[in-house]
Amino acid sequence: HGSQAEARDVVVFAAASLKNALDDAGAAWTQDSGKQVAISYAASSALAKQIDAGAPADLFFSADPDWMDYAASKGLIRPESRADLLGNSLVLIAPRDSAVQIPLQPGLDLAALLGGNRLAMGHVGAVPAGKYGKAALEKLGAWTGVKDKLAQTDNVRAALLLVSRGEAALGIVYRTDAASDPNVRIVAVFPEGTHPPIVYPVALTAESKHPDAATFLAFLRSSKAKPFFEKQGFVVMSKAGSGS
Amino acid sequence: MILDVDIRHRQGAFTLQARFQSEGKLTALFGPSGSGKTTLVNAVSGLIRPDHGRIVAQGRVLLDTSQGAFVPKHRRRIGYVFQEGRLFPHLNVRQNLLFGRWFTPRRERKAGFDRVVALLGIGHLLDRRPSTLSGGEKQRVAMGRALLSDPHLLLMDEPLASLDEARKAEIYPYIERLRDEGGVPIVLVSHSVAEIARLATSIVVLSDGQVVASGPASEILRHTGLFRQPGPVEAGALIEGRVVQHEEAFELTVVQTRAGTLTVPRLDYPVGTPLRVRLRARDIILSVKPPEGLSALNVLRGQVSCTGEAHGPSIDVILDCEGEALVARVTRKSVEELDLVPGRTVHAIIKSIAFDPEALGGSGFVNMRDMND
Amino acid sequence: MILDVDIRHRQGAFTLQARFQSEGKLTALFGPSGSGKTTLVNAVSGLIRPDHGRIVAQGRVLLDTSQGAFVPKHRRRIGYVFQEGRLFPHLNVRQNLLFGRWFTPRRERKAGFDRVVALLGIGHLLDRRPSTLSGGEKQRVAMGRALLSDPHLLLMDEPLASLDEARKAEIYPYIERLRDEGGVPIVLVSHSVAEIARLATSIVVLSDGQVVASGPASEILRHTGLFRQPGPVEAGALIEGRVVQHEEAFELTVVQTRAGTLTVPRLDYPVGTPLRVRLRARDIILSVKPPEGLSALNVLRGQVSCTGEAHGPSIDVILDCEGEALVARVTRKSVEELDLVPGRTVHAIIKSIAFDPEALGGSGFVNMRDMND
Amino acid sequence: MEGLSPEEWAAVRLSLKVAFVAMAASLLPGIAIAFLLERKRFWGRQALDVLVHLPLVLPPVAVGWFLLIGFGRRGTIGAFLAEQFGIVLSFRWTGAALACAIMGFPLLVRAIRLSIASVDRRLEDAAGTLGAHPAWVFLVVTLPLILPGIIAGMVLSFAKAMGEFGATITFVSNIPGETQTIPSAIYALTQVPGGEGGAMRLTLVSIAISVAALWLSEWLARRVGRRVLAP
Amino acid sequence: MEGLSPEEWAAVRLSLKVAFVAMAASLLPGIAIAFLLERKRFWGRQALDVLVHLPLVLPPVAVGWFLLIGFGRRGTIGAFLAEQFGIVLSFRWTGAALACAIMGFPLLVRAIRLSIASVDRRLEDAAGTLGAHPAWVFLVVTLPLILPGIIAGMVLSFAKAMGEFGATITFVSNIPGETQTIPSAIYALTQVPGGEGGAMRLTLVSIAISVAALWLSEWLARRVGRRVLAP
Ligand SMILES: Nc1ncnc2c1ncn2[C@@H]1O[C@H](COP(=O)(O)OP(=O)(O)OP(=O)(O)O)[C@@H](O)[C@H]1O
Ligand SMILES: Nc1ncnc2c1ncn2[C@@H]1O[C@H](COP(=O)(O)OP(=O)(O)OP(=O)(O)O)[C@@H](O)[C@H]1O
Ligand SMILES: [Mg+2]
Ligand SMILES: [Mg+2]
Repeated sequence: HGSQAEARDVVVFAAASLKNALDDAGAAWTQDSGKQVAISYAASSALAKQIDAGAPADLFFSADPDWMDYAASKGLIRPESRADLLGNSLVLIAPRDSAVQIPLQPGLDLAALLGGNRLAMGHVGAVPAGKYGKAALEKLGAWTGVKDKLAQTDNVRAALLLVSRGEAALGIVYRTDAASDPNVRIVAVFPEGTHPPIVYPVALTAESKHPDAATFLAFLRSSKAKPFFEKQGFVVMSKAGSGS
Repeated sequence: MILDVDIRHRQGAFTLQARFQSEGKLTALFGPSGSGKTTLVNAVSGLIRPDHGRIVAQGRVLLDTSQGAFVPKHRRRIGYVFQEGRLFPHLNVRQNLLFGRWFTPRRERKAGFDRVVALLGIGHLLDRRPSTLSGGEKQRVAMGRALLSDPHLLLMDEPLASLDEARKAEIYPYIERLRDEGGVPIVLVSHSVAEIARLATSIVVLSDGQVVASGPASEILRHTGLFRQPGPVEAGALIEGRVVQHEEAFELTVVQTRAGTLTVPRLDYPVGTPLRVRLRARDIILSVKPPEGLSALNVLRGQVSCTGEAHGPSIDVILDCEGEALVARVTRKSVEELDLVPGRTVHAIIKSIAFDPEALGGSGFVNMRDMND
Repeated sequence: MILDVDIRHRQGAFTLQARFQSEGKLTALFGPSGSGKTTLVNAVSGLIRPDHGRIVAQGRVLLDTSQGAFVPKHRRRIGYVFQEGRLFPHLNVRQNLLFGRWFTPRRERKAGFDRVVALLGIGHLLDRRPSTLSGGEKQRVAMGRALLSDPHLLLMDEPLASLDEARKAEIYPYIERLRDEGGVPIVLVSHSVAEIARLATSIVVLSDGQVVASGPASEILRHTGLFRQPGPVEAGALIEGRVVQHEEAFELTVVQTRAGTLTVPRLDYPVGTPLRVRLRARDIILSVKPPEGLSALNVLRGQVSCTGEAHGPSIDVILDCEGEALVARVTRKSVEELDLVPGRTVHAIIKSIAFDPEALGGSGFVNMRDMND
Repeated sequence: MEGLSPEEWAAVRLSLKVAFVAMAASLLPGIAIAFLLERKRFWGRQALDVLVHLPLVLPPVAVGWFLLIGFGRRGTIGAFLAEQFGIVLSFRWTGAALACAIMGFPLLVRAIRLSIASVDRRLEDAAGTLGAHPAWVFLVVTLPLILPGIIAGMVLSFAKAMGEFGATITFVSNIPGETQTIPSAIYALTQVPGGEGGAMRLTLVSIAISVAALWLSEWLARRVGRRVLAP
Repeated sequence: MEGLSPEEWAAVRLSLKVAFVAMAASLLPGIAIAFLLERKRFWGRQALDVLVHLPLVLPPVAVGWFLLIGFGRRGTIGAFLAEQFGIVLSFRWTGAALACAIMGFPLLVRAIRLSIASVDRRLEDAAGTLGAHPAWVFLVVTLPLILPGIIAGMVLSFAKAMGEFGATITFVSNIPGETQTIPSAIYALTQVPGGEGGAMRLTLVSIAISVAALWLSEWLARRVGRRVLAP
């Protein structure tokens, strides 16, 4: 029956951080249309490579434009269907009981503030949030000071956990994650200009033959889906509807 | 030729260099601990592959290193009762016993399960695991297992060492029957001269990896020096006889031999049955006069033919009793006092009691004769 | 009291119910295969914990289920020679031998390593692994290992079964010395009556888990019916003697016993040494007249005191020779023909050769006497 | 605590199926390779030994990656299997089973090897003298005697399959109902706020399953051990 | 192929250190627990058995998560260790070693258990009658006899530690020179488009190390096996 489901369902390969929002959106779509959607959540990098290896995905929803670019460069997606659907912002967090006040401005001496402690963030080369965080710290001139005081994790949720558990004194995560964890406090929000725009691009895969894939994509881009994303703290890009 | 062995094999510092032929239906391997008996039997069974040499059993070449011939153990059809049992711990006694049967062609299955089980007295153990058996019980099951695989040759490495005498007494006749009727030649490792004397038709004496003597049992056993031991001297003459009469009242049997008439404890053989009788050298008293009023029922008349080598205080006197050679072991003092020089007529006195079941074998002689043809 | 056992233990369908006391310095456990000998020895050594009962060894309570007392095996100081060797495969022979020594307080280390090694003939094996030893070699190493742990009590479960006679002959005197001088009481499991007769001072006969007889060896051995066996009947009288003279020319020794003078093969004991002499019932020929011209050197005069039960064709005639009880096994036919009724004077004829080393024990009698005090 | 969602139940069922199939499918090759490695000396033995251990030595993601390259729709072996036998592994539960089987393989093989090494070869010799061909000896003597090792290997393989994540998600992704095993579902749940409850529930289910599996294996091992090991 | 970068060399050195320490540190507890589980019947035995197997059954990330909660700076055990003994595990290579040790523990314990089960108890009895206290019996008889299992367990533990990723990165993150082991480095490399070359180099180093470790263990096992196993 599994393969039948696969034949019937629209298969979405989505970044794991989208789970709550997409699950809700998918359920709503199912209710609307009576059609099923199966969503495989994993790291964007893994998903991109799997699509490259012939995965039966209809939709690719990445947390990272780089991996969407990768897919595009290999001709794995239909470029005309690509849209930057969601946005997010990056925040500096500390454990709830921490009293630190850190204004995020150029010349920031984060290293001194950390002292012997560590700054938790996604892997700066591998995890999108890590890449954005590194860019922001560079922009603020704090990178060289803290680069030896990082605790890099394989996903941003692990970085959140490190701060939440008080292992790391500070952390850089998405606002969507920070908002949900009562054990952390948002110290500051990274100004938009400090890092490339945080966008979640979505596209139909080149090999998708599912008749309903485009419908689901349209649904995601419609206002009907908007509340589900916003509920999780994502910014639904205003231009989303008009994307190519 | 039943067994023709000529092998050389090194094992650490020990070298087995064995060369012998045996035509006996039961070849006894005799020798002190560490002399290479097990190694030799292992070579015959195919468990070890000797460095050099040739083994032929019943005309079948099992090993010939010069031609690179080596029959693997599972194709030799050689039953092996190991010195240490080696029962399969995951099978119960019944399954152990029947193990070999799975691999025996149906029409070659001759050994009767019930008969073997009854003989070995293991009927009450059939559903038990080997780990719950006593030492002797294990050994009996191991014997049964080998017997029930209907081998073409049976190797037994001290199978009876851990059994009590009563049990042995029950098993001996069975081995004899196997030897005589079953047509299964046997190689028996034993360090009991009594056992060998009772059962063997051929004997191979090993010492330090070398064969020091081999030949028909009747010949080898006469060399009492090969079998020095602290217990009663077991060696002596093996002579041939025939049941002529039973004295039921006294539970005695009269056996006619060339050397004379012998009265022995009642035997379960019908009149006319050929027998082998062992006359232990130690059991014979010599008298220069015809004895009288003695409790000993057997007196054989003969002439001293020669005296053997002295063993400390004692010496073997070989008698000629109507052409049959008897050996009597007496003190040198007696030889001197009674002047037992060659040619002298003497009377060999033997108690009937001396003919215990071990001294009275089944019709082994039939084979001995065949063998010498 | 050296050993006081009263236990009950169930093992599957088998129940051991043993109750005996032994004051002997060497207690032999005798019984057919599966009669519970190993189980009994296991209980004494602490390897199994009997369901019920009490074991006291040399005054020390090792087990008393009524009081919940149980001395664990490593605190019993009981050396155990196992029926199946049980050498440590990861240690070489030397390390196996010295194993027990690690756990023996330094001042209690008495057994000399070199002496034990020489006695057991395992000097050339010291650097070998147990897996490369022959069956008998393993057993000898196992004996050495137990001896070198300087035990306060030595249990030996058929230690000599896999040894050749020559090797046994070397080991017997050592066991005797251990028994007599070493002050180490021994419990020996054996199904060789000859062995028991030579070594034991007390005997416990087991059958089917029950003690059917127990007591001093001299007494138990007279009951030849307990030791029925197919080989030469080994039972008989044990009498006490003393070396009085050596006849060097004939390599003979004259021993004075209450029953009369006996000429036996040369013994290595000085004149005056007390001895135990075994007169096997089967070796005695009775004569109603004083015999003449016989090669047998020993003639003891006595009176028939009674006849025992018949065993098939034979019957035991008990003689009284100057107060010493002798047993002669003769045929019923002879009893009738010679009219061997009580009171009749007879001459017991015994060959010197019959007194093989097994029949002439060391000074076991010293202990026997101690024991009976 | 709430019950599991249908999707989570699907993951549980799938994990059981995958773990069972992975264990069962690797059993025979595991026994064969353990036997080869422990008993035979052949050219390439060392290489085989290394190969068997690789899934342990390499990070699971790397194993998944190699699987994707080799057994994916576009991989050499994958394409061959798909064409010749119609067996598709990538992004199917069968692929998850393959990934789990491979990850558990070194554990299975090691356990069996240990048991094979401790078999008393003299018993095999004895079986030979009773007429049993080496293949039969293996079947009726060696195999029963190494059952404890086989059981241990099966437990390890099954447990590993229950917990395997990196190689599975890399090779077959995380498609609900098809390739989403318990660990993948746990992963997805931990990647979003509020998923901890679900993750914990699934963890408990995993533990419960492993308790049952262990209990079963202990019971089997006791039964078998009593037969195989002298007291 | 180019050489490794200094950072990659650091990862290799660290992985070796972590794997070795993880293996060495889990050895004694592994032997003790294997002995308990195999030989003793006690209250909670079943629970201990499950606990030992958990790292296998749970996804590595979950194990890392539990470690963080238990052994982190704010974790009950972690705080205790830090206060009483000054042992800090979080973000230290020691923490990586702990994670690897725990992940490899079920493998180590199982291998040793198998060997313990196959020890001939009669030899232990014999040692007892020779005056050896049970503790000595264990040391001078049981322990030498189970060496094959110990070696196998050590190999498995070491190999697992070389490949462990999920629990390690979750517990102690990925700090170059401190907690970045080979798998972490490989992970990082595979997550960047074009990082496959570096990942492959590190993979080959990993394989080379495991070849050496296997070779060493086989050599040891042969030496030991010859002593312990009857021919
Ligand atoms: N674990 C067990 N379960 C059931 N029965 C057992 C067990 N162990 C021994 N037995 C039985 O107990 C009886 C006595 O065994 P034991 O080993 O004491 O005999 P033994 O007198 O030493 O015999 P042997 O001379 O053959 O060694 C045997 O019949 C044996 O089958
Ligand atoms: N693997 C081996 N390496 C070195 N020497 C060995 C090996 N196996 C056996 N031997 C030696 O070979 C000799 C012969 O051994 P074998 O087992 O054939 O003796 P045996 O005559 O059967 O003795 P026993 O009556 O004690 O069983 C012994 O001295 C033994 O120590
Ligand atoms: Mg032998
Ligand atoms: Mg016994």
